[in-house]
Amino acid sequence: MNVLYFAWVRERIGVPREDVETSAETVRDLVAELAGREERYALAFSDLDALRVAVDQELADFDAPLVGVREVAFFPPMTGG
Amino acid sequence: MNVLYFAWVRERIGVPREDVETSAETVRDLVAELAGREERYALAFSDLDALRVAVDQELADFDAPLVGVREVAFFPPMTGG
Amino acid sequence: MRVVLQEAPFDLGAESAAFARGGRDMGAIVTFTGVVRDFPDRSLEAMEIEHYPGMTEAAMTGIAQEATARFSLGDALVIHRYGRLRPGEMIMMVATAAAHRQDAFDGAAFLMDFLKSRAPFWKREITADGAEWVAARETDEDALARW
Amino acid sequence: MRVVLQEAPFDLGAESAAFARGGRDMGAIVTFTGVVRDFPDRSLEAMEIEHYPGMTEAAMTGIAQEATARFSLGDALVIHRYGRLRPGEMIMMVATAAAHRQDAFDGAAFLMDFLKSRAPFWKREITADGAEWVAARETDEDALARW
Repeated sequence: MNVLYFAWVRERIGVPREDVETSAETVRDLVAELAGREERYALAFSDLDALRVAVDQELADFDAPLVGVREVAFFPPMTGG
Repeated sequence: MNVLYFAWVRERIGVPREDVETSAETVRDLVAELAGREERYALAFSDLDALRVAVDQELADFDAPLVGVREVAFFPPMTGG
Repeated sequence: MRVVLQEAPFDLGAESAAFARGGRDMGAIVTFTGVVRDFPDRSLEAMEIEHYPGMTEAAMTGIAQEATARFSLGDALVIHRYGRLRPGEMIMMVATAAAHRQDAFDGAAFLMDFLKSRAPFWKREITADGAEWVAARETDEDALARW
Repeated sequence: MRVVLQEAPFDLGAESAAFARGGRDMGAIVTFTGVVRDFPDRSLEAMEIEHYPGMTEAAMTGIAQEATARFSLGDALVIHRYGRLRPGEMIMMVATAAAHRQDAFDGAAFLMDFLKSRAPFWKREITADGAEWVAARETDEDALARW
């Protein structure tokens, strides 16, 4: 699964994207898996209220299922306009 | 006193402006005076709810005093923009 | 602040660009442009706009000053035409610049609501069947109450 | 409807004029332009805008389609830039055309509210003291609730 990071999430984790082998069933499971990897991930995912997630390029919530999903992205609240 | 008419008020009365000798104390008195003149004035002033008035180029109401006033204008509700 | 009353057409592109250049410390710019609609279901030949020389300029200026003060506008522009306009021609425009988008939007909407009902313009539509004065709508008067 | 995502500057004047030419049966045109503010009290060197290629275009298009349907817009334009912008540069613009002014205003405000909080852009301010991500404001999220 392709996992993308944007803005300060990208900066904390240190890469803009990576391929992740996972059997996580939901976004929340994936977050737990990643946060368990290394300190930089734990730091990036320490406050889920400060994060937003997109599943296959659609905004989703952390309970979204990951069955058949190819791309998950994590980022802070958007600041367009 | 300079009296001006705009839009359909001008069309009904037939002139865009005229000099009126009057001792009317308020706009309402002036209207009564004018309406008593001729049918075309009576017609133009038959429904005051459909009219607006400006006294010396400021929107006013029909009870506005005319002491020292140089110019009174009658017209329908404005349709700018 | 700039207030313009003229018979001639104006150039929306040039006016917008010039207005935007003026306010670099402002984050938000809103413009509104009013166009003579070309209704498909009737043949409008022209729209004639009558106004009250002297009072019109004063009313436009007063409305622009009020909007500038109420919405902390960094700049405001009001252009309004009079005379005979054909379908598709631009009647008027306003532009507002503010630090934040809500003020820029509110300032422009305020300008429009007051220009509509408090500036001495009267529109008349000329069709093949004759001429008819455009009636003020109650909703236009009601719109003032929200400010 | 036209949705543009680009790094290059855009020409507000030319875009506004072209947009207005397109909708002669519409009576009301509103534009909003966002500008990188040049704050007097601190030396902003640049604003960097990051985005999510692929999702950004889809989100912009979805928001524009939603606005067009909800406010019966005759036309809508959304231009948003990314990359490094200097103070005073234009970040983005929207334009709406509608038969009546309220729809044109509401359509533009709706586009702005959703582009602000639902299109995947992130702004970072570069000053002499370093770089800082612009935080989303709660009021921006609250603004969505009114629609």
